[in-house]
Amino acid sequence: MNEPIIEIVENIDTAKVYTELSDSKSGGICVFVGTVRDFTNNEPVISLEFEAYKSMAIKEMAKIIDQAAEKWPLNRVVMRHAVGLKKVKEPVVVIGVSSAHREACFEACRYMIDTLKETVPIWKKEMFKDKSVWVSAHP
Amino acid sequence: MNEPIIEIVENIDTAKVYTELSDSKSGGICVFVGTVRDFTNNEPVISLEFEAYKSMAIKEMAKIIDQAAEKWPLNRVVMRHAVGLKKVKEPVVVIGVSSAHREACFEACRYMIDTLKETVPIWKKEMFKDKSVWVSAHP
Amino acid sequence: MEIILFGITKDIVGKSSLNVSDLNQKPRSVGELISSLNAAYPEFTKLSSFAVAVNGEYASQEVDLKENDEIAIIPPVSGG
Amino acid sequence: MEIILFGITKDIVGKSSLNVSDLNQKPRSVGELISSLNAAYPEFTKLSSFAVAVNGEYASQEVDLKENDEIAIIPPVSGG
Repeated sequence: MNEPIIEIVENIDTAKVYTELSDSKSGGICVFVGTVRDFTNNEPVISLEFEAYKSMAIKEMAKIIDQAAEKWPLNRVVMRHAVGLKKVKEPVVVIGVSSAHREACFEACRYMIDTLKETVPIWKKEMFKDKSVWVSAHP
Repeated sequence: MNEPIIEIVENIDTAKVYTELSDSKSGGICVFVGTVRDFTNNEPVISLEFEAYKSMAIKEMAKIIDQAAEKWPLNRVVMRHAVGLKKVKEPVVVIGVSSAHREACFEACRYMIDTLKETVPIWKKEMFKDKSVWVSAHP
Repeated sequence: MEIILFGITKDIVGKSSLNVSDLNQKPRSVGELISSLNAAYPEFTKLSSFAVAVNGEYASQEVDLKENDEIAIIPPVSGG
Repeated sequence: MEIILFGITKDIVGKSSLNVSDLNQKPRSVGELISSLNAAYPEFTKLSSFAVAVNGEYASQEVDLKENDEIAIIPPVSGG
């Protein structure tokens, strides 16, 4: 596998991810983009605010990529998370994988976003019209 | 679901697919891009040539999207296949899906590329250094 | 009655369409068309499989062929 | 010994880091730190859970705390 691209950034440019994943040994590229949607639990969401423990988040993201690379033969990986205030439709996370065959890139991409949501120290606050809530903080 | 984008084109622009899939009701976007890789069965591939029965291919692509939309709640779908000569690393197919939650977009995207490869009348010829072969034509 | 050819079937026949008058007798059904093609072009029998589309839809062997149908031979697909 | 706070724990404490001198007694381990935080800030006990990271790695309760460790409180993560 090539050196993965792991970043925490203010703004995600979804257009450039294919250039980053493009690879002569790869027949398949799978990309997941998480975006801000306008409703949560039937309440209109105005925006999301993301906060990261940046140094540790980068380490945890690297671990997830290492785990995925042990499970599947991968060629290139991009894992990029946004921080700060994000409006509806804006991208908040991009995970992209290229591999020789499509099975590996689909499965690795799914594994990486699922695991990122469980282990990477990044927090999301949902901003509603008249309140804001840290997601999953309370039972 | 919004009206899907279904196209057979000479050249695929991967950068624009997110704009096409972006949606205020969607929290997840999954995109698969099939690309030309440089080896098949241990032989170096120079390029691939794609031929389509265009009118029927568009109809079959629409059927696949309808089937996926029955199985999963989808917001937007793009299904775009290239024809003509494609060099190593060039995109040959893009399938993108947006949905409220990530499960649906991953599963629908995978279903659509798997089914496209089985039913859509498009043919691929592999160009090697000194011969060319229509893929899957012979047992 | 024109028959559109794609992929390897175009290579076998050497052109991108075939007129039924090129075949021994005019096929009345998809099944008869398949038999006529196999007889006229033995290379067709060596393919993994091939399907016939009538008016842009996969057609089973029982389907009757009518004068203005758009008929196409669909060798094993390999898009994506 | 500074403790970095994130997300809801920052809101509970009202600042983005905490000095151990703000706590009743200096915690010698992750487990003692968790007890001290729960005692000093009862709102911590109402969280779904919270973890402690020492030098950027999740740390179990037995882990000892040393003077120059980078200690952070990790409330339930919710990225992606």
